[in-house]
Amino acid sequence: MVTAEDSNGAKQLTIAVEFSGGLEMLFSDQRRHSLALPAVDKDGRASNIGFLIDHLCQHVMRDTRRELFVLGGHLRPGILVLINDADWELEGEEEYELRPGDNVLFVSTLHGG
Amino acid sequence: MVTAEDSNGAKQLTIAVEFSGGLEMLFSDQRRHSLALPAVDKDGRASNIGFLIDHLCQHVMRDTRRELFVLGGHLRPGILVLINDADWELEGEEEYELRPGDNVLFVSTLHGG
Amino acid sequence: SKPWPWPLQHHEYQRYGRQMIVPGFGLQAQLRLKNSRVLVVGAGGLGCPAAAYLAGAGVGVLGLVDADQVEVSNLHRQVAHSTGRVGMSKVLSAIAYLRELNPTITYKSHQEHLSAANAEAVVSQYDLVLDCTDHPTSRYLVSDACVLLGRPLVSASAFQTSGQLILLNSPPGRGPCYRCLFPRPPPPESVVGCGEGGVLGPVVGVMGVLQALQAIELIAKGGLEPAEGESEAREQRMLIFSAVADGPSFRSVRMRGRRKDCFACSDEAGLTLEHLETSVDYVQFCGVAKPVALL
Amino acid sequence: SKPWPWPLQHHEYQRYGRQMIVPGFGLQAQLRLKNSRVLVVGAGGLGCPAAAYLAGAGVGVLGLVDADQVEVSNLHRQVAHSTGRVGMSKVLSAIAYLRELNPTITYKSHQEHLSAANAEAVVSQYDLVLDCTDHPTSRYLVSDACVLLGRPLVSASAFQTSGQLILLNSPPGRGPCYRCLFPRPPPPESVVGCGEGGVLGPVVGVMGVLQALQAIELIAKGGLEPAEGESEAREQRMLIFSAVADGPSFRSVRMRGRRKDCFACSDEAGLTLEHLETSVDYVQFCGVAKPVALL
Ligand SMILES: [Zn+2]
Ligand SMILES: [Zn+2]
Repeated sequence: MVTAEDSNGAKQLTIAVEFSGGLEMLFSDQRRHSLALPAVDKDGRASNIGFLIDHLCQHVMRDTRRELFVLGGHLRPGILVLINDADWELEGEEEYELRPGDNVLFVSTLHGG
Repeated sequence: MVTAEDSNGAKQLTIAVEFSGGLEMLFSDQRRHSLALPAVDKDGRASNIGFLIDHLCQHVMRDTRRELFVLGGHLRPGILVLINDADWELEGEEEYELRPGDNVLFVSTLHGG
Repeated sequence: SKPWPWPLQHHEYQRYGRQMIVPGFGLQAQLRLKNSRVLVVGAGGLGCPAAAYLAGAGVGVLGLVDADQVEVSNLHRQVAHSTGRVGMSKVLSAIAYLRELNPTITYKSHQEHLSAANAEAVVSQYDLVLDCTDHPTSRYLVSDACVLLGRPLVSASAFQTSGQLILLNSPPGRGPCYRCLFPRPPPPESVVGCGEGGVLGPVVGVMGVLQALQAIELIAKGGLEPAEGESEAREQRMLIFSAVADGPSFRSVRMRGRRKDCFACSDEAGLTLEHLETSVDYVQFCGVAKPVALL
Repeated sequence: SKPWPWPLQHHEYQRYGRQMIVPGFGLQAQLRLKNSRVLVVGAGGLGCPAAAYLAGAGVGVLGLVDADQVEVSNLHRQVAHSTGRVGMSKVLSAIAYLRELNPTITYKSHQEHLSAANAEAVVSQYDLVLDCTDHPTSRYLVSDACVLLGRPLVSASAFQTSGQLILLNSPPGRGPCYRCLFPRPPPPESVVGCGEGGVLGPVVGVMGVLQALQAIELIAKGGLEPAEGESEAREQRMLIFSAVADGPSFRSVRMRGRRKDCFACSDEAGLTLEHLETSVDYVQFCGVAKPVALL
């Protein structure tokens, strides 16, 4: 549970982000990332999941195939988001405000059999 | 994480105790028990796992086959104790001092195949 | 001679004795299994182990649906088939294996793809369905058919080193359906099956065995019998599996319940059996991928 | 004609292609599997599914040890056997099934109980061992033999609705052995096998498939090759499985490492191959139960 400040003195929060079901290949084949995020966005609102998705696209994803993660400004269909092991639909989806120590898991739904 | 007092004003601590691998049948077929224990034993020492094992035998076990749980004053061979998902041998075994909210899992080692 | 006075035949006590003595199982669970009719949709990497353990446990009727033939490239994971049966219908190949394991139950073969046209005719013959298919189009179709016919659905999937398992529409009309969880299909470019993306045999194997376990437990505890009163759907959980470098990793996550405006299962749902048969185009709903499929 | 220029035969690319394309697997992992010799001790509820997925994945040599014959009461869970093979040696019955699944690898049958007298001769023919047995005496014996011969051991067990899985002696001489975790055997009165206490088929099935997965992953990542330098034992974890009423439950727990005074694997250990063969009485060590076995 970490809240810290970055070099400019802005408040940060540290969360764990995990990828599974094949999504890890968009993020340098790394399943687990520890991320320090600004605690508030540029408009001064608490950072939420929408902000995190944006941050992942801009600062973490190396793969150029962004459309496999976001489509039309939102997460693409077929990706589950689990906030501390609960479906994000139980937690407010993109509006959920991140707390230090949160675990956010992005899982591609699988169809193989 | 609960610390409370019983009706005599003695400090109590509440922990979760689980049984698995067949041991649950010694404890009314109930896998998960929430237990309120005295925070210190009768000699004023912090309650430890040894105390818990004693307490389970005296107050929780209904089955008369005590020898399937303790032998010669100690836990019988073939039972694993996991304190917050770690082998009790990593935590001090019987001497581990219980903290509120601890999870203690007793698992019978299995041999079937 | 006197009539046999016991509810199971002698050979059944012999065959199923080792599961009947498991605490909480017993004769009643065995009779429920015997009276159950279970449909396995897909006789591939999930369907093979799932069907093996369902047949072993003694369900009354076990049906398999699949239009494909056995290929050599299936055999690292599709363990009910055999090298000698390459080219044979997967359904018949699997049933050949299952009959050797347990010749005392009834098998039904459906050598066709489950489709909007035949879904009602096939699914209505069974009490419980396992989705062991490998494409979103069939996953939506199987779910819709189960919703419309009131059948619980044990759904699993696997890909590369990952797997997922969830119990849907259970009890029927109470638990969420596949569309409640995934109202919009994934873009076709993001859909890759085990044939193109690969899968480790025991990864899909574990998920198939867990499907059989979930089905057996649901049947054993009376989950197919009409519920008394308004039984609540249990907390909805999905099991997520990853075979990571340092060993197997399982995670049970909490999922949402039914969606009030679900196209398939909500009170205002537009979906009917007639509609399903005549006008739902699952291929169009899920789209068709451009040539290069990537994830 | 030119010599075949590829490291695997054409039919091997066909058969194993779907696992070779899994990211992180590839040709090197397939060649490692092909060069590996794996021993499955016990052709029962764990050994059947474990052997199926090992054979499917293409290990080079697959050995099975078991002295028992197939019985009808095995068939709800021992899915490599068949009703027509009741009475046949379990090892031969399982190999009959495995050969149909994958006739391109080498099978070795050992129709005998693993014993102190034959353990060295049998285990030394393999690189990796799976303990799929059903009694503490054999679990201590298999572990001791693996320690003395430097073989990693994938150990699993199941009973009623529970299962356990752990990787032992890996890398050899670094990870803990069975005696490190359980220096004293359970009192014989507390030991009940699946025959007497029962087990659900898919419960033991899941554990057997996970054993195959653990073995395949260890081989694929080069875990059988001599480690460079003093490679540390990874964090030791045991997977604990329960089939509880509301679905499958897995828990991964942290275990202790090697025991400094372990009778088998410590630097001062008294155990030698000669000692094992001539003077370790595993039955006496584990004791003999009084007639009523209870837990
Ligand atoms: Zn729905
Ligand atoms: Zn040791």
